Amino acid sequence: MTIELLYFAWVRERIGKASETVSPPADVATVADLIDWLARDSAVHAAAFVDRGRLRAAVDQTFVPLDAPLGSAREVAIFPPVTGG
Amino acid sequence: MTIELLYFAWVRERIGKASETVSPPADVATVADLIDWLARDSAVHAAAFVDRGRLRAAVDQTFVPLDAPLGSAREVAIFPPVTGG
Amino acid sequence: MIAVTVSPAVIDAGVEFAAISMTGAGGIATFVGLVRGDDGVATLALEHYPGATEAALEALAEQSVARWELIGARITHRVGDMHPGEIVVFVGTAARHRGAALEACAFLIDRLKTEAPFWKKETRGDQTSWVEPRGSDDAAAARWKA
Amino acid sequence: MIAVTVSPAVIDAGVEFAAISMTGAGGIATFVGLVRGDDGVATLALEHYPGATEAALEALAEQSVARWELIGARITHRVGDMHPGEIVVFVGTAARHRGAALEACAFLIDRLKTEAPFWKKETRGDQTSWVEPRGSDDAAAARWKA
Repeated sequence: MTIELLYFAWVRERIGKASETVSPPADVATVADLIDWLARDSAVHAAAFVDRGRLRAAVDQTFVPLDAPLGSAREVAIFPPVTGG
Repeated sequence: MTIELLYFAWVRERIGKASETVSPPADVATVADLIDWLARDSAVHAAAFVDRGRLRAAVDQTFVPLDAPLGSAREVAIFPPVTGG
Repeated sequence: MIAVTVSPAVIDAGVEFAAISMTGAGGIATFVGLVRGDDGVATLALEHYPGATEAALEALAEQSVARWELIGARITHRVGDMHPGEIVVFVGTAARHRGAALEACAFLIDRLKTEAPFWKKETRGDQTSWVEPRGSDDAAAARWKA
Repeated sequence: MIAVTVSPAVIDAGVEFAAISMTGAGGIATFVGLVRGDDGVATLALEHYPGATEAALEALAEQSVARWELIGARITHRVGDMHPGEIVVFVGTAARHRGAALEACAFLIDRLKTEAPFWKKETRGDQTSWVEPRGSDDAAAARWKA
């Protein structure tokens, strides 16, 4: 499975890039699994994701809770709570 | 007592003038008394005031119910319910 | 900043908006009532009670500023003859936060409809009639009783 | 008529108002959020999620049109760097009756604040910080649950 990851706001700044393409193993089933997997091998990701309660996500541009299944997601975005308007 | 009467909207149209100056007798104590007194001697006023429930009034530019006292009013306005905005 | 104007001059929404937004506030809410183009009215004539109208609008504006801690309130109401698509009334409120601006704007237009001495006469073809008050306006105004 | 725009272009309230008022509706409600001039922010930077933002705003506009039988809904949101007094967002609603326009306008700005993927970063002097979400925004959005 190949996923295009997008980061926004301070998540983007802490990770140091706006996007990256990853291929997680099959046991990465939810957004939360994906975050754990990214944090496992990268101190930068681990630091950006340290406070899970402040993270929000979208799968293929639909907002989802972190325990949502990835399914056959092509695009996953991880970002802080929104503050527009 | 001399009172400047002002009429607006269809009250003005039915009476045929926008204002008139009247000197009612001392027993004309309220706005309703004033309306009754005006209607007593004038068929035109009687016709304009026939449906009291559709009349509103202001005494010296303050909106009042028809049973409000005239006191030492200098200006009394009689008009339909407002429909602005 | 309270600004109340009652005049036969054409109302320019851009000019009105610029005036209320000059307050440095974070949120501006406006309501604009126009002569509707969809119900056959060719001319709308607005009559008012000079002096009493301005006093009523200023009293409403002052109430709104006090109740919602507004930075500004602006009411501009046209009188005389007007035509479809033209602005009858502009209400603008400026506040630090959007909830205050939006609520105060709704308050002002609701109360203006029942408390300010304006009367509307519509001409459709060769028929002319005074607009009847609506019970829904009284209900809308009543919900703001403090 | 639904119109949603997300762009770095400066927002002109007069142009926006003219667009939403061209619907022939009797009532136009608008809310405009500006960069506040009173709390020391020199630059406000708006980041967004291209594609998802427009979809979220269009979904909100469609909900508002269906729920309040609007004649038109217009949302114009700026992104990129902006300065005090400049417009961040314009929301305009057009309806036959004022209550619908006013409520729908409040709905759109409340929900936009919590559902559209925008993020604000403020620069004050040489300090830059991301704006934290406010609980009051969640509460404002929640009151519109059907």
